[in-house]
Amino acid sequence: MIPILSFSEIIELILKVLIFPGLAFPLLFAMIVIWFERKFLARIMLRIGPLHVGPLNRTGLFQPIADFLKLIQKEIIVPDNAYKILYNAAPIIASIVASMSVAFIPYAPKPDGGYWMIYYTPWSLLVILAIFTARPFIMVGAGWASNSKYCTLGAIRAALQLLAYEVPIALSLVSIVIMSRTFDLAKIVEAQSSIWFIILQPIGFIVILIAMMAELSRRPFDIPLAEQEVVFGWPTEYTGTQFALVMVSEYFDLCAVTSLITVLFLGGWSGPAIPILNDVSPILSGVFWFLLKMAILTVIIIMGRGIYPRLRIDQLLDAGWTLLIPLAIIQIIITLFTAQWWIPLLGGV
Amino acid sequence: MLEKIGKSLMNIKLLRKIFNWGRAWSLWSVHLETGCCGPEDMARACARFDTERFGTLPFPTLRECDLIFVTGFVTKKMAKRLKLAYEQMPEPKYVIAIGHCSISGGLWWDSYSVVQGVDEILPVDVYVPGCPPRPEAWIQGIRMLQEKIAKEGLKK
Amino acid sequence: MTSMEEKVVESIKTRFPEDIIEAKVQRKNRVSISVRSDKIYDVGLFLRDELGFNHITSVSGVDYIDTKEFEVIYNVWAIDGKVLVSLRTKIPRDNPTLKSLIKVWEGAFYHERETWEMFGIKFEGHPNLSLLLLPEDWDGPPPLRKDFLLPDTPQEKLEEKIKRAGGQ
Amino acid sequence: MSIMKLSMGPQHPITGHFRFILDVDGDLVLKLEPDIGYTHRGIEKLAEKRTYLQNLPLIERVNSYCDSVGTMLGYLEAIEELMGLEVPERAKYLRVIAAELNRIASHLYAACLFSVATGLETMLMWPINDRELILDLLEKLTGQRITYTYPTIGGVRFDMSEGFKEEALKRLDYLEKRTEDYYKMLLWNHTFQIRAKNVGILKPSDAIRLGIVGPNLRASGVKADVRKDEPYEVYDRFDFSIPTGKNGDSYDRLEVRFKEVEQSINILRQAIKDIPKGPIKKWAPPIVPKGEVYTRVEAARGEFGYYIVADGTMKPYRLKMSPPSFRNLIALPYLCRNVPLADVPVIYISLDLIPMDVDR
Repeated sequence: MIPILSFSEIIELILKVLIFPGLAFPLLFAMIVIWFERKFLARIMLRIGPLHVGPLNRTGLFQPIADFLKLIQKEIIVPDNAYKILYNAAPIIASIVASMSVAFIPYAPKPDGGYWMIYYTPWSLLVILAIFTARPFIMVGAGWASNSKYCTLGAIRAALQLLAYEVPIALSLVSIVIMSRTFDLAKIVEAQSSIWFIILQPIGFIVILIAMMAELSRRPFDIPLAEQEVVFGWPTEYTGTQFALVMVSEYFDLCAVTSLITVLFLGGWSGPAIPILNDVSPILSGVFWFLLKMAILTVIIIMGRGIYPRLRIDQLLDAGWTLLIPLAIIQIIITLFTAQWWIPLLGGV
Repeated sequence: MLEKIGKSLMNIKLLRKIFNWGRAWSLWSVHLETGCCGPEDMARACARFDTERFGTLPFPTLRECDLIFVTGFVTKKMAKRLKLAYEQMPEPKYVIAIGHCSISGGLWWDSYSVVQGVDEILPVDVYVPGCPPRPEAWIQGIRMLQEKIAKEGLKK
Repeated sequence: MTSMEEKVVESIKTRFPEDIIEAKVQRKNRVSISVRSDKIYDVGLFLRDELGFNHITSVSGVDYIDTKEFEVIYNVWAIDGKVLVSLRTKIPRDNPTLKSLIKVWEGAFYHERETWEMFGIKFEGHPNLSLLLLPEDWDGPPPLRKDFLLPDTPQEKLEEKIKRAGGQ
Repeated sequence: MSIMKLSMGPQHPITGHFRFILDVDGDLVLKLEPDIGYTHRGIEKLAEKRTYLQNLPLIERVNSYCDSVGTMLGYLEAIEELMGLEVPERAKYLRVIAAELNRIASHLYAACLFSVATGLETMLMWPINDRELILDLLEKLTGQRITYTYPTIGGVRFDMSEGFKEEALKRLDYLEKRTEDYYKMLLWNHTFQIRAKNVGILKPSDAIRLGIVGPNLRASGVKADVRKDEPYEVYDRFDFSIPTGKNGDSYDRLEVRFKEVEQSINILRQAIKDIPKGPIKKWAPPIVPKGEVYTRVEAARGEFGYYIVADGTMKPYRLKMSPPSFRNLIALPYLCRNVPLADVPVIYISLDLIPMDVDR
């Protein structure tokens, strides 16, 4: 049965789906992050980065737009030996899947109860975990379907990498769930209204940050995309628009991951109310804090590319199984013993 | 069908200009070094000269590249690979010939294994002379190519 | 006290009195030994094992077209003795074969392959004599032979080039 | 078990002008077969057609890449030995200054390539930025950025300009300080260490057996440097040491290069201090007397050998080059057996092979 929505609810839904956190937000996020990444890394590397592109003089702010315009003009080449259906579908699926996880993340509480999110479900944490797990399969599928040696190698590496980060992520989520006693992301945020989980579970935060960087294939864990070894990994053969979709999907993923870590460890929207924003709508204030935390996490994740060399796949697997998993288990044990003191202090639930 | 729509859209002058702008300012270059100008290729992409300012970024895979720098002489053995790499790049694509050797054979005019000028195998858009040309000259070559692209498909 | 160079010349002369055509000290740190081509392997082994010439420096050929001979020169450096020996041998130009010395100096692998490619000198016992530097469809004579001539004028005149490109 | 033939290059982000044919099993490289010759121009043949003086720019382009002076010195040494020509003192010092500056530039280039191979792009940019400073100095001295044709038969072409000494000393001071940053950023970076240490170990006995030269040989612990063994130019007047490595792995090969940069700075300071006044060039006849000569010099990548047969005309009868990269090439297939695919770029770059140099 479809519930009948009032006019204001329809407006709200359109806003959510198309503007924030729906379609426009991840795209804008991707664009800004691409620009910021190039500029920021260039500054680390004693370069200037994009400079002359775009009307805003000497910022190069329009560089991603120029890249995007160029990519959609390019000829689309499908390799002769490729398994065409999967090859053509993979970028689309990747971007859809990547943007899907944003729908389950609460960005701010509404003043009249409920949360500013596209789809509310009490199992949102599990859903997002499931979505994240789908991504390596697309990578493997696309790499296999390209039927190119470098793509296949990249796909194999992506599959291997999955083994390194998936378990630590799941384990460190366990301690969050123990503490907050719910799978509902909104409830998890509310539990942190007095103390953020990053203070209670610093080890868990580090584990999940590292594991998520591996999931995103950011340096030092960009092993499936290692350009010096496997050219560009699984998307090597993609051209033009398809490649644009692949790239954008990566940044969608970055958006989802930073949102998730913000929700889990950094207290989501919690923060002192900003008077000017609060006057317009209390939602904006929450969103502001949320975005600020996301930005900080994004900078941390991007910085990896400037200061670390890439690890080898066996080193990553070693680190995953001998370092991250024990650390996550230690965090679980600590949480189990200390939860009785902390839980009464937590808000919500 | 889609192609037709695309072509008719491209006839609109404003759209054409916008798309040309996008192409001109995002020339990703292939990592294929053919001759001695290789280190200057690195110098122009790296810290001091940094062609990323103009949107020219060295890119690992040639499937997304638009620009191929023929860095110096092309041997007969390399010529086949160069042509193959050029053919693998998706349209639209551009070639800049760097250095005397790639323009006319240069110092190797009587060599048994050097192609006398890269224009025998690839259509060259911009020639940058020098042995090797300074990174500033590379940048000028890129700028000239950008001007050329900006005029593409537009009546004078 | 005899210097290292003289010691090398002396010992090689006493060890192979028959096969050494000439052995002399060229200057400080340089010794030149020319041997008969069928004994080069033994001399090489002796140089390596007894005199400590362990570091292969280069293998090169010279085409003496007037006397119809190739000269093959192994330049070997002794890291401890600090002497470079040029072990040279002459082989007929119409049947250029020589026993490969890669069993003596393993580093000569690519050098010998290059010499084969550039002069057509066959090294017996070399595992992989295939084209190294030349294009894979090379069908001319080995390029460093003196009878392989390079063009004296540019290979294509500029006017022809412009004409072919359709210009004026 | 299935073995995949993987062709790496020449269009590949790391291989430069080479092509490697790899036998890959999963992520493990069983065998590597280098396919070279993509930059073969036949310099040895062309040199027979040109006069000794015309050969200078030709020879330089064997490794105009980054070490042009070091490449040319061997050729000039050979000709001058045949002629019995004594080069003026000042020219010798200027040659040493140019060669050492070039060595620094070349080693910085090697360091930045190394960091690219491990994926650390920041350390690609930093050394190359400082390399520009050295290139500026060389430009001030010689008038070009990377192809100088600076030394010529009988001396050098230009004298150092005014203010060069002060500028050079200032930049060397800066570079010395800057090296500390490199150590922090690259050599002491834990992630870098686990990538580079114990990768591609070359034992001293193997290194000598295979004929490895230059920093690669010294990284294996063999103290061999032409500058000490048979000093050419004025290297016997300087006080410097030969850095050697312990394990002979990729990390040591890089570390030795960094230490050599320090030694080069050391030599440069002494050379700039001691340089005598006088002429910079001596007239040399165009005809070289009949004879044969083999000379060795220490170029940045290792020992560069020239074998010249002169027949008493203006052109060499035979000119054989034995460039360091060609001699180091054999280490690549030797080290790349049963290594992970990710180690292949590290080993390849750590050997600092320059395709121009290999192919000629």
